[in-house]
Amino acid sequence: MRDLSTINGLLAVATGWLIIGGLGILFPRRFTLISRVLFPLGAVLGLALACLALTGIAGEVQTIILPLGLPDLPFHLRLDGLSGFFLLLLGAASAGISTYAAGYFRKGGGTAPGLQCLLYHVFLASMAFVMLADDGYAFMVAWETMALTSFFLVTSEHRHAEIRRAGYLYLLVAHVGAVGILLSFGVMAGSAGDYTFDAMREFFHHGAWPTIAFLLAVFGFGAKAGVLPLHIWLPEAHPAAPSPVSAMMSGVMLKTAIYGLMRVTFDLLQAQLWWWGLILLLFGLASAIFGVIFSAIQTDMKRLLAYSSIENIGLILVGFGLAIIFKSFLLPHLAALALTATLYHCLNHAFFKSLLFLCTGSVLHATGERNLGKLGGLIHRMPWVTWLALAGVLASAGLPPLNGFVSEWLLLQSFLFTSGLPHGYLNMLLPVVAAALALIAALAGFAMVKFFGVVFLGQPREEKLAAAHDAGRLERLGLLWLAVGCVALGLLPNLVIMMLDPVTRLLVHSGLSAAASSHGWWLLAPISEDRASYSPAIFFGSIALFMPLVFWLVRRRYHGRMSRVPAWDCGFPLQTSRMQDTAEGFGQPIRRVFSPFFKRTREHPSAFDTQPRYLSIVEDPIWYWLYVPITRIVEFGTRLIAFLQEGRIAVYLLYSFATLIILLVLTRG
Amino acid sequence: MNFYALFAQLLELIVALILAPMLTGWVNQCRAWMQNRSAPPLLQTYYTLSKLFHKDVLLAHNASTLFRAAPYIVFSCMALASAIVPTLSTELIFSPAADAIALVGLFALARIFISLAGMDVGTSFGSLGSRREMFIGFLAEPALLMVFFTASLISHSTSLATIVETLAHKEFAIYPSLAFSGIAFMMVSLAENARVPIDNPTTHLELTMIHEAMILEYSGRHLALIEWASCLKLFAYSCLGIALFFPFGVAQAFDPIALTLASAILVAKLALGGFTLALIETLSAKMRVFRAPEFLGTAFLLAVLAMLVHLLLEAGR
Amino acid sequence: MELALVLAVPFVASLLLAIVGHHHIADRLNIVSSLLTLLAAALLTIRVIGEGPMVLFQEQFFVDPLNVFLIALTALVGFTTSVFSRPYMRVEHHHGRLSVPRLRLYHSMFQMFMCTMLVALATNNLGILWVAMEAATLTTVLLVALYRTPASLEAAWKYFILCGVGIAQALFGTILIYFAAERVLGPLGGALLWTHLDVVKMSLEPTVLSLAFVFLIVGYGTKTGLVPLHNWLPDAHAEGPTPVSAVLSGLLLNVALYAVVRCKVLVDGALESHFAGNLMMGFGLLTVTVPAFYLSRQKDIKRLFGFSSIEHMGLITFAFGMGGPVASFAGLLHMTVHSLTKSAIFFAVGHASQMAGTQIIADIKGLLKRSPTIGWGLMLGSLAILGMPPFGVFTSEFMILTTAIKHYPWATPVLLTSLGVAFAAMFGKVQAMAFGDPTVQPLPHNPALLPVFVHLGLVLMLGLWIPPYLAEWYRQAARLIG
Amino acid sequence: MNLSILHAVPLAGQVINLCAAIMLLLGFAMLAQRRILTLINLFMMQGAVLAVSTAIVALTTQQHHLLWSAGLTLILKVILLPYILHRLIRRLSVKWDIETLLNIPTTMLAGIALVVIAFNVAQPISQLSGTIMRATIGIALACVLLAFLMMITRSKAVPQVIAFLAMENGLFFAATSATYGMPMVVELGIALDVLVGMVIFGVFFFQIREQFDSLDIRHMERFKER
Repeated sequence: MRDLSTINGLLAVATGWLIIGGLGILFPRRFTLISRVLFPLGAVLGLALACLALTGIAGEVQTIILPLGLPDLPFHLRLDGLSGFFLLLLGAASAGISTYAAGYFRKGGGTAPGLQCLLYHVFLASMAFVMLADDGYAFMVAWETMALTSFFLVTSEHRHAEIRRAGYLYLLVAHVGAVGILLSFGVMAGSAGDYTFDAMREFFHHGAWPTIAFLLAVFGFGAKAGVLPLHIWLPEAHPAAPSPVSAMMSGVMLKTAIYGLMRVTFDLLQAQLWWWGLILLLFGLASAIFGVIFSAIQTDMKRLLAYSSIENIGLILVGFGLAIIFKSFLLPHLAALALTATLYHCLNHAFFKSLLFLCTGSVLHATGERNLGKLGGLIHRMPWVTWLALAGVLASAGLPPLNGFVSEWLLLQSFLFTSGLPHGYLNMLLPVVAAALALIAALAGFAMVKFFGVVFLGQPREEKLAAAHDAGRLERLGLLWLAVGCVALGLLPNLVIMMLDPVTRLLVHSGLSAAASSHGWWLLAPISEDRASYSPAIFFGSIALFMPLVFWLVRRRYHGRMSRVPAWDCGFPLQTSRMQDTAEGFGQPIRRVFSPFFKRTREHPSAFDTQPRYLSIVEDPIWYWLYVPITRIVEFGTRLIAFLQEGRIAVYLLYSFATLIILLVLTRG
Repeated sequence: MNFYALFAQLLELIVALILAPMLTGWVNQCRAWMQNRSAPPLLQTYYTLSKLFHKDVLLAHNASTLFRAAPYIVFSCMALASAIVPTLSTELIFSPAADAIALVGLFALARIFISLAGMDVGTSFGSLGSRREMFIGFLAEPALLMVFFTASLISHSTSLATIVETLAHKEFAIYPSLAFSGIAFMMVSLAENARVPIDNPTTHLELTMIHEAMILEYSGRHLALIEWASCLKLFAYSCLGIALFFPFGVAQAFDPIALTLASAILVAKLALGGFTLALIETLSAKMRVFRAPEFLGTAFLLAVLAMLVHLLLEAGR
Repeated sequence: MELALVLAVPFVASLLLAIVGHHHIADRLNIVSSLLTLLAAALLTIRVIGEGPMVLFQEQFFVDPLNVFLIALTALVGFTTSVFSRPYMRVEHHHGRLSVPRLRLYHSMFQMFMCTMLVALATNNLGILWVAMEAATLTTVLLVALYRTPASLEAAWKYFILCGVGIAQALFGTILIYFAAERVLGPLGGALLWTHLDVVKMSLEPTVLSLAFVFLIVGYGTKTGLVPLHNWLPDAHAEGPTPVSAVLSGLLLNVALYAVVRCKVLVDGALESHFAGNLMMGFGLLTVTVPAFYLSRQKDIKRLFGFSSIEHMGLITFAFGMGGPVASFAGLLHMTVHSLTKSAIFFAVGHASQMAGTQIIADIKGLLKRSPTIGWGLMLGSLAILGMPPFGVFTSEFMILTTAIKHYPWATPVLLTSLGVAFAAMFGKVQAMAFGDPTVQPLPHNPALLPVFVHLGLVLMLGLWIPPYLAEWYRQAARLIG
Repeated sequence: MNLSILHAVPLAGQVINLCAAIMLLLGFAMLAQRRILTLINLFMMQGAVLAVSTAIVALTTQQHHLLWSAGLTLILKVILLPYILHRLIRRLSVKWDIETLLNIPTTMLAGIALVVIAFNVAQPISQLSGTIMRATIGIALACVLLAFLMMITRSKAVPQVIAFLAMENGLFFAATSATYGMPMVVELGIALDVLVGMVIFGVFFFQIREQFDSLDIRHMERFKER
């Protein structure tokens, strides 16, 4: 009798979410019940899920078969290290987000709170099932349920046309991606036609089939993750959704795509080719650069974060691709390093991006504004949100000693060991990629300074901002959980790496636990202390020591006198809030330096305009290069085919007649 | 050994804190000489700092806690940075705590806080300065990282101590890649330390200032800390340059004589470095802000080129 | 006995309604008789499951797992449609679009249509099958033309002519089968009885049967809506009363396809090649692809879903064309879920267009706001029909696609492209109707939304869990199809 | 058809072959005919030939239910339907079918091609035939296809319906002559359907005229995708 307690527990949590959702829809207008009981309960379940998953990562593989699904293909569920890790991510992030959501959803608004509750919890449960699924059908059902519920969550304010458009685009891309995934499963099941993952693992593929399966999976999961040419839905959908949902989508849902791709690449396909890794690497790099550049020029705070998500997914893919390259060149230890960086970054991104999205939610609630150009100075009104957001901003910008830095550090480390690869071009290429990563990290800092500075610092740009209020208690608790997560993940990297060890062992047959455990908890040295080491504890500790010391010394030696005066500003007397940099102004250097990336529409006033107007719209060129032509082609197809249905009965009869004659002649011949 | 490391570390930190303003003073002095001006005293920076520390702080009405905390954070970061860079010895307590990448991260942390502080009061110059600072930063940071990467590829390590040891104490070898990265490093340092041709630390001319625009609202002890942090930054960068490209003379093991010698050599190198900086500043003119990408892009390309050169020519070593 | 009830109840009800159809209880009578039919069908089903296939009434009728499943489905959808049509027709009457005599015609013809459907399903005689199909055409022509507007007349005329001509081809095919069978079975051997033909199908003349199948597939295929024989279908769906659209999509197309499948079994037996299957796959692929491109051009909501029905018929035809246990299972499942989903959609669409006072998509907005149940019914129904899990349509599409990947990989890109285009086109339109600020008005009578959600609930269940006895039943039927 | 086969066929068979030939001829005649009244008369003649041939088959093969069939055909297609059609024409006062969508010679050429195809298609079936005559099924098919062609080329409702009925004639001919007739139930059903269909057609004519002021089906091209 094998131990199935963990997976049963996980299943119970997922079912619990479904039940909570059901209760929500049973009492659609009972606001207090939903916000004070159901959502917090969901958060507790999330925590339970995280704890169970944590035990599941290192534990034995557990499988069960549910009596649901197709008659020949019941739902197979399986818990191993990989799914355990991503479930941990889901549980940990959702605990914070659900707590926040309990305080976030207000009366009124678009969709009834009960319905929100149902959709939200089904969304959570479907993500859990995605990670547990062990056959193609269960996976697809969970996957599409996830897409569907998140679509409805995105469109909960469906009265706005742009939100409808965003939802449409999102579901369409998700659906097209799902088709790719399904095809990939189909290729992997091959002639055996058995869609359990076990059968796919066993099935031997010939020739190009594994590559086709892999490429289809990249397409399918890439659409969900927002990889470069398929990213267009992401900056539309994330801003459209209510903030907890944006947080969930960006923090967790994008990771399900990474999970799926890892499952396919490392688990279901037996062998990997090195250039698969290169493909992922290049796509990831393109997404990261593109994402970060666009993130830096956005004027809508949620769009800014959405593009930043594209960037982070790109970074994750870069690490993933590197892991594939190392593994295919039989360098398992380096593969483990790259993969650890990747997984670590997944976890980090879940925390800091959820945190930031939730902060934008609070800002949105307090001010009703998403446009950066109408915010500012909120640090005085919303200190909690501001300081917690600062943690997220620093983590997102990849600054020590927070968590974002650790994973970027690991990633850069893994790039530094590429010179051992037996492939000339790769040797040359990979350091350049590392250089690009450095650029991306620096640009991310730029974008984050812009985000934080314009929203929270400076003077309020609108009158009404004076009425802004800080987040409520539950919201603060949710934010705090995520911020603490960012700090803890940053300060205790060795514990995280030890936790990731079973996962990398499962995927690339090597792990970093030996290196991580040999130096104690405070020093991170993945290869050896001589080669590279980083100790966030000392780092943070010394800054934390220096600061009060300096403060104390200055006070002690000199004085603490201070008086409030009007701002100096080089003596300029007529300061107004409109003289600060706007979001556009702050992004101007980026627009200028990276102008080939953008499609710009500009209108400059002439010298004689009595009412000068300035207009600058920056758009995604990929929309025009790729999607508009595709829609044109389809439109052309419909126009062509419409000629067939031309209304005349004689013509219709002629079709029947011709069909009959042709078939008769063919059959006879 | 631990005692030695602690001692060396403390010594290095104190030397940095004390010498940094003097380095700035030295640069200013040299520059004045070269420009045929009468030079300020070498210790002028100390006087300025002391005066600032004694003055009252005048805080804008809108300034927040972040604004007041930023000088301390920036100062701590720079102090830590100068403690990390192995100038006198490679046996330091902090050396395993942060490698080259973490050092870059540390600089970035300081930069972000100073930029945020610049935006905090909400004046036109403050946000202008922050924007430009971040702009210069995102161009300079990758170039700096690439410089480090070349060095780490040579020494198979990103740990600064190991890099310096490798470069200083192994048998003499000519690394052409280091020439490229040396130039790149110099360009990055000029940009990062708000020097001509990117910025001019002595000007308050509205349209051209970068660093000064950000700290326009600071006064009293806050300004003093920031100025001191700037000095520390210049000092740290200079030491970095010395450590990476002219590392000879760094003390390796516990040896008071070596340490003393190292200190002496360091002062000499710094003096030379400061003179060079003044020379460059005198010889070149300040660029328009949007020429900066070209300047720093060149630095970035040189750094990448250095890495490729290393991979091509020196791969066997 | 049960079968007699199944067939007699709608027939008698039809005659009765022809007499008392103007009375205000007519709509309830309609429901009651549909319910009785459903109950009888349920009894019949239970008996067939228990006792196996049976042959009745001098071998003219027979029931096996394949058709009893369709009989049960037909009776169910017939019942729910009658439930839906009560408030719908009351609103139509209220709006003055239908007079009392028209309502009488409607009720009577509705029951007659059900009767012809059930006869077509239950008969053992290919000739009677043809007669019943023709009778079904005639009744539905009257139903489509119910409003007597120019548009409805045009639609009905096209429907009549195209299906009449089509079905004439089917008769020729039937004659050819008879011609071939008579040589084996003799003039008195019941050469049109399917059970007899099934026994001797191996010795039927292959060339004749292959020609016969061409005629049959062109004939019954016209009624199924196979491209390029489909042109009547969108018009008829758009212009008839909505309950009629629901049964046309949900039942008539199925029954026509059932006829094709029955004939395919014979042809397969005789030919020992995949001729019939290939032909069906070809038609199926064409029928999946072409309507997908029409969808984006639609301005009329019912026409939109008419095209969607064509597409799904193509998919089912393709599935049966592939053959084999999984594909046939999937085809049957898809028939079920398509019937349930599409009729549910039409119920929702009916009320939606009544609320908006128009069938023009652009003028229907904000359903969710004004009437959440109708809005969600339409939304979820459309998502289900577009193959979103966890609804059952995805289940069958999954099985069809996986079989296609396994055996006919070249067909999968075509199928998937079409499904993708269809998704893009249809979902955009449905979303625009469900979401946004409302333009629609509340209805004067309470809509009957139970049918919508019962259907969608069943479809949802089939997506997550197919009850074992139902699965077994499908398997038996799939085995019959081969 | 070669002569030796003809000789082997008994008289009844020869008569049926003759009937078949006449059917085909009438089919062509209808295809070429512009006037509606003549069209109805031709249709009536075709019905009569069909009845005769059915009766002959019934007598020669001793299948008496075919006699019922023949009678039904006679009543329905020779008397009832032409009568209804005549009345309709008078009531609706449409006498001329001036335009065809395709000119007549072209239509004839197409018709000949169709006959070739029909014979070719029917050839394997004819070779199997154990009945008196072998060619009838091909001719029946040709009749069906010619009627089909006529439906396509006519732009008015009434000739279209006549063409439709002619197609039924061809089918009936195939059913009775080529296969000794279908079972009685089926034939009755078919006949009933034809009758009901005719009535509905009749109703439709009036409705269409009322709504469109014309029986020209080219008015009914509202539904299109262009």
